[in-house]
Amino acid sequence: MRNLGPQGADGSGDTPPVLTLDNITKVFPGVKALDGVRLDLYAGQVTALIGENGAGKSTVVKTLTGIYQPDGGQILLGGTPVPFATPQDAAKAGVTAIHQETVLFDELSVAENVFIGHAPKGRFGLIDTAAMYKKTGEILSSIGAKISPAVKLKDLSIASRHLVAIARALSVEAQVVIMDEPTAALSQTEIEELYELVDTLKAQGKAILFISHKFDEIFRIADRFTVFRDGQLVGAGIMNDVTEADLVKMMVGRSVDQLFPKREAEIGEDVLVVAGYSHPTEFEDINFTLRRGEILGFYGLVGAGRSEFMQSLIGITKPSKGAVRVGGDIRVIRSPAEAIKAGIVYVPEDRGKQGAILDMPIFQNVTLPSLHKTSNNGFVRMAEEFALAREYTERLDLRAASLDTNVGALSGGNQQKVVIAKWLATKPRVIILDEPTKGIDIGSKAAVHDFMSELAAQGLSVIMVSSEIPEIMGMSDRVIVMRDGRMVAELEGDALTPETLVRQAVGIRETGGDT
Amino acid sequence: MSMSQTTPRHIPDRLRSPMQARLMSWESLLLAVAVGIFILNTLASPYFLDAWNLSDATFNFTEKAMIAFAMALLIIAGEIDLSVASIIALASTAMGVAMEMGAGTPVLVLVGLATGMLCGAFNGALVTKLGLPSIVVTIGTMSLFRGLSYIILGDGAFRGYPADFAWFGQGYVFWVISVEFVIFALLAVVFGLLLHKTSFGRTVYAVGNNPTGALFSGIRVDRVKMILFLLTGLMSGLAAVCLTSRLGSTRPSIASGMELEVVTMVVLGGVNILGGSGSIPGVVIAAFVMGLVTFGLGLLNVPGIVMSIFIGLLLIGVIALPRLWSMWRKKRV
Amino acid sequence: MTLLKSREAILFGAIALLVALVATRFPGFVVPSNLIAVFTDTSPLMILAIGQMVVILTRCIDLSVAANLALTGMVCAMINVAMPDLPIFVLICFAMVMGAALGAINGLLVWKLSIPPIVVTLGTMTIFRGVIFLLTDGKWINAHEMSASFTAFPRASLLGMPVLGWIAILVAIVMIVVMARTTLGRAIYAVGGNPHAAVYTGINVGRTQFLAFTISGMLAGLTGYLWIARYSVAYVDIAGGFELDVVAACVIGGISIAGGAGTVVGTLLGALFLGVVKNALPVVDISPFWQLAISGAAIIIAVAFNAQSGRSKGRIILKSAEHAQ
Amino acid sequence: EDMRIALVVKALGIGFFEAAAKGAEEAAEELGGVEIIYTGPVDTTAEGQIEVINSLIAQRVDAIAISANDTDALVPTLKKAMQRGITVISWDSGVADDGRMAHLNPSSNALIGNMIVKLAADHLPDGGDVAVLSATTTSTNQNIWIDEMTKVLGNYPGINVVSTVYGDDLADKSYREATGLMQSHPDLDAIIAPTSVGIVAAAQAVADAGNIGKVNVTGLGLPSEMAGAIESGASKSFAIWNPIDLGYSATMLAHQLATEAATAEPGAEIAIGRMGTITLDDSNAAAMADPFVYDASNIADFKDIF
Ligand SMILES: Nc1ncnc2c1ncn2[C@@H]1O[C@H](COP(=O)(O)OP(=O)(O)OP(=O)(O)O)[C@@H](O)[C@H]1O
Ligand SMILES: Nc1ncnc2c1ncn2[C@@H]1O[C@H](COP(=O)(O)OP(=O)(O)OP(=O)(O)O)[C@@H](O)[C@H]1O
Ligand SMILES: [Mg+2]
Ligand SMILES: [Mg+2]
Repeated sequence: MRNLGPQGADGSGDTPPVLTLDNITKVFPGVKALDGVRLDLYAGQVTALIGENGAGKSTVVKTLTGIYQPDGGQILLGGTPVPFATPQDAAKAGVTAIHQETVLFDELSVAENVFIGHAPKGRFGLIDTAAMYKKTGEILSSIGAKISPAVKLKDLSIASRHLVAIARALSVEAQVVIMDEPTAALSQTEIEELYELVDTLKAQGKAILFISHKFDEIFRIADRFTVFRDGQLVGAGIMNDVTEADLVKMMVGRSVDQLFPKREAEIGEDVLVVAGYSHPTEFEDINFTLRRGEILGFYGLVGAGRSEFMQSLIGITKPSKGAVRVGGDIRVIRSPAEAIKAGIVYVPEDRGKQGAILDMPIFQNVTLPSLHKTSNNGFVRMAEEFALAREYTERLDLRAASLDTNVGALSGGNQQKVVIAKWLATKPRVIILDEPTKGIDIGSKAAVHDFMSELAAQGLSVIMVSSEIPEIMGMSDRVIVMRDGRMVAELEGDALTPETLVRQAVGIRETGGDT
Repeated sequence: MSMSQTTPRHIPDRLRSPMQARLMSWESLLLAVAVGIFILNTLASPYFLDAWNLSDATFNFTEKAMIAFAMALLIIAGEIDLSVASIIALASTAMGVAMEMGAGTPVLVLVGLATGMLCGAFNGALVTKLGLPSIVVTIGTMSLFRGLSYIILGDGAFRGYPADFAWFGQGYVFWVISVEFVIFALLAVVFGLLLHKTSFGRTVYAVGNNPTGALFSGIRVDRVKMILFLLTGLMSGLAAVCLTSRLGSTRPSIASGMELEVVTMVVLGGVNILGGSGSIPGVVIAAFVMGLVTFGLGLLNVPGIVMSIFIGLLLIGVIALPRLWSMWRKKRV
Repeated sequence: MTLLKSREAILFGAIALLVALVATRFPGFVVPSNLIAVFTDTSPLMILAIGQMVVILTRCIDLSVAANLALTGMVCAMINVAMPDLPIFVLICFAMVMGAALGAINGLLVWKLSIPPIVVTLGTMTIFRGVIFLLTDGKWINAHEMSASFTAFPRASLLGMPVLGWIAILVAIVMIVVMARTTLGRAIYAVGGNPHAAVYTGINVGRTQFLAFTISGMLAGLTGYLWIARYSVAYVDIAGGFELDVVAACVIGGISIAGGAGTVVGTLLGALFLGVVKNALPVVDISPFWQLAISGAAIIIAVAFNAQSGRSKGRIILKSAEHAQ
Repeated sequence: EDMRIALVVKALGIGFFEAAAKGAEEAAEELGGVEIIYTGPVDTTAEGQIEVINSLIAQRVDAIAISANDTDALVPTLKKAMQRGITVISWDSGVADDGRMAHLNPSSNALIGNMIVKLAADHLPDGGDVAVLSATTTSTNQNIWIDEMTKVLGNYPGINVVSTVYGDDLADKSYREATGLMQSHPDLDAIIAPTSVGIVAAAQAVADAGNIGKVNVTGLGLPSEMAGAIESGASKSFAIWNPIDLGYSATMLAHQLATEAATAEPGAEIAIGRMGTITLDDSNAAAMADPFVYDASNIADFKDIF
């Protein structure tokens, strides 16, 4: 592997970097998110930050914007160390960011969202609302967004929200602009507008940090790259010097097939049939059949509505139309309790909110959906609880100090294992895994994948929602692609290629679509 | 690379024994406070250590504590009911109406409990079916329930309850042990078991800690909340029976302001007002603490409002002191 | 936006309807002088409700407002007894500062020790009242002990309306500007709407809540003087239980108890609604015993209505659904 | 050891009761060897008084003299006190017969009922509309006086009671109710408020509405609190018995019964020091003295006393 080294300035060492992260370390309980990394940003250049999920990219962004304080190392602005104690310090120093999560305010208008914290002031130090609305309108039209500045944020779709977040970052007079996966939820035309915008910013001499998982995009706009793996710097340099294969190698550090230990499973009879599922605002007309022993992938951009559909399948929200057949019976599932009875369980994507009860101990989390099994006449039996919890957590090789530890104290990967253990303990027929490896380390990822295949081999039917193409490609027998709440393709065998997946997900037609 | 080939490690059940955990808990802090107050009272007044006096003192908290037990569960589950005192008023009024129509003691008790349950059901339905925040709903029903009582009773009063009805609030089971105290003690055990030993109790904690997570785990969150509102209503009905029996009469202003004392008792007992944690032993000790403080100061003829300063300081202090302490220690390190 | 506007319009309509209903039974209710009297009578509630709104917007609650009012009012009265010649203007400034200081105690406990607001204010509510008792030994201060200028100020008529009413209008205007046109106002909405995101935008959540409590305290202090002067009597129990009316006014006015949503105008209308009910019952021939039940029912109906109209139908993912908005 | 007599009032801090406490102290001094415990709840609730009584029972006081917030609700607790050997009397606002040994009315209820309407009628030679502003709906003595007043209304032709409202002994509510009365009865000539909180609030409301001279506020009030209203003319006159005398008499009565110098039984004649002798009626109740009328001519002499 070619390691270009931290200085990585070969060829352009003449201009010093505007901003440098020097030997930064950031530790979370159980995870070293950043381990002595270095990152340089240059005026008028786009630096791409690349790395797998959980590599530490967003942590860098939060450190740079004063949300996190590093545990070691320093940030240098124009050569001098600057402590970014608060987000305002960072903003004052001219650093602005589009965060990966949309951090906006539902009840406020678009313009208020864009200018919160730095609204233009008029007489008496009061906010100049007229100027605020006007400027917002200008910024929005400069990125080609057709959104009224006066509309409340809660009435916007996820894509529109992303555009508002971009507008917000641009509303600040900044010399450093950070974009954390800005295109993840945008349509092709919006992405093109964004590229043009990046070019304009470059021309204005701003230093840009661009985080993305899409290689075509990186090669299209980046001048430099920095690669992280598991919180460490593994390479940095100039885009022209590398190929896609080099970057992948740096990112993953091992050959990809080890990560996806898909075993051959015998595909059996139909277990779950979904027909005509619809919802007024979230999804429309979903139809598919899931068979025994099968892993069915659901691919789409973030915000495509996959999670919403899965949640209505287990009775969290009510579909307006449609029916399910489980194991031969047509059922109406009105609540997760009924879904569990029907043998359908869901491992949600939002672990902290939906998956685990963070302030409760591991064993109580595991037994929560199966309390009736470990209790007698309504009284819980602790010994049986511990036994059940031990059986499943040890099978998943959970790392924890004791079963009495609160789930909140575990690392992300181990939390995910607790959640999966909880659902396996109910002995389901169908298990739905929504972004099962989101934000978990590479080792746990492999374990989760391995376990998934084993489940399928044992005759369980698996639905896996994922936004990662390698995971989808490596694990699924069949893939359904969703876009804007609709099912747009069902791919299998030779038709299942990364290119088709992306095309279907962003909505480009087979021929001549990519402008 | 694949991890599942390695032999799984053993995970111990617990690191600290349950005994150890208990020693470090809020309950022991509160118990120490209670013992301290007991000693201070003994020193301050020669009348304190007297069986009959202590027995009388229990009336300062028994009715409130009955409601506090149910309220503790409700608050642990992330909801609150501020209408409990008004439920007492309405239930007592309903009993009065039944009495006027010639009902005997068993029917009166049933009417009181049933009215309480109905009120609880009304609160619960508004919260779970319409998805309204319970604090707002119960501020509304607080006026509504007592208002209904005013409409029925106006400036009148119900008096002349049957003689045997007096047993609940004025009777003694054995020597100085009053009927109310026995009911209180039984309920403490029942609620303790319900919260700490049953699967229902477990779901209460889950709902309070993370309602979304609980819902996704197949818990019928709304049903749990509904049951808790019913239970709180029922306990308010029971408190109405005891209080009406103790006063021997009903006025619409009965038990006014009691809701805040009940909430104070629950919070002082270590129940997190934001839901998710708390225990029944804690509430039991808090009931004694409040009873001892008010009775002890009463013996010194300290006005009630000065007592409430003590309670207010206790409420904030017991929560603030551990936090100040840990902040101070962090600064020193 | 349009939805919110219409919510306030509906509340306004409800008040108008109520007034009209009262007028059918008692025409004297709608003569301008009486409407002004009703408005003036509701002024303390409006001022307090605006303060409470600010606190609720930041996801907190202040149960100590009435106790703060009583304590500050009592201290004002005591100062007046001791120094009858102290100008009223100075006294008003003192009342606001003292109220703000009491509010700041709440705010500090919430900010620095992260004690839940409801616990903090439940505690300070009883403490403040207790302090009045300790200060006065429970004694009342009566009209004849207060100076003439002290009691005259809130009732002095200006353009046909007592000063008390004008103060409520002034407070409302100032707070409308603060909420809509200052950084603090935006921060208050942001903190309640999405505390997590507020941190990202560089807003100090705890500090904002502290300021909200201080504002609420300041308005409670101001109301303290006005109240004592208007009713010309001060004692421990003054405005007892009024905190619940204040919260109710906010709730009827559409302030979301979960924080982040609601307007000053809504709050004013909510207070006015309760004020009209309170003032109308004595003049129409409804038994006073109905008053409590009616205001309880009003709160429940208003909340249910607000929740129904504010409910989102879920995330908007389908393109057709976004355009349907 | 001293004899301890507890003077339990409706709520602490009310001027009327503070004055009564002064009278009690005066009696104690006169008797010698008597300690007065002046106590009461903070707000006027029966539950509050019960807690207070419980702690008095615990202290084994010798006598309790109470002005009750509720006729009936206190009975069980007071019965308990009597069972434990404590002398219980009520004064000012009574409790039901079996909750006390004797009751001392400040004056005869009939007299008071007559007095409050007479005060209004004296200034309305041609008759007119009057309204009553009472305390809470549950206040025993106010309800009795209003009843008595209704009985004698026939003696005052032309006086027309148009409404009875309740200010709950809260300043703001009483004020609002008084304002409401003036609006709904534009021809109102007088407001009768047989409560010291209500009368002050009503006078204030009349003054604020600019109705001085048109609406006369009268009823029962304290000179110290009503001095301003007399001065402004919002009230032409009002009445009250002397609360100092009342506290004095209650203490004397309690002392007589507790020392068994007298027994509480119908027809008993009991000496109460400087106030003379009272005679218990069929229900063991007695009246102290006639109410006294205050107006512009004499208010200055009393406003600093109570
Ligand atoms: N607040 C936190 N508390 C604990 N652990 C955290 C926290 N934030 C991040 N981590 C952990 O730090 C590591 C790096 O996370 P980070 O969000 O920076 O990854 P990323 O590279 O942005 O991934 P992705 O591509 O999924 O966005 C992960 O293991 C994550 O679980
Ligand atoms: N329409 C929407 N309104 C508000 N927030 C949204 C919306 N859609 C998505 N989000 C937010 O965007 C983030 C990512 O969305 P999420 O992954 O849940 O989308 P999804 O609809 O489940 O799509 P998918 O699962 O197909 O990626 C989350 O933080 C979510 O809260
Ligand atoms: Mg990230
Ligand atoms: Mg999703």
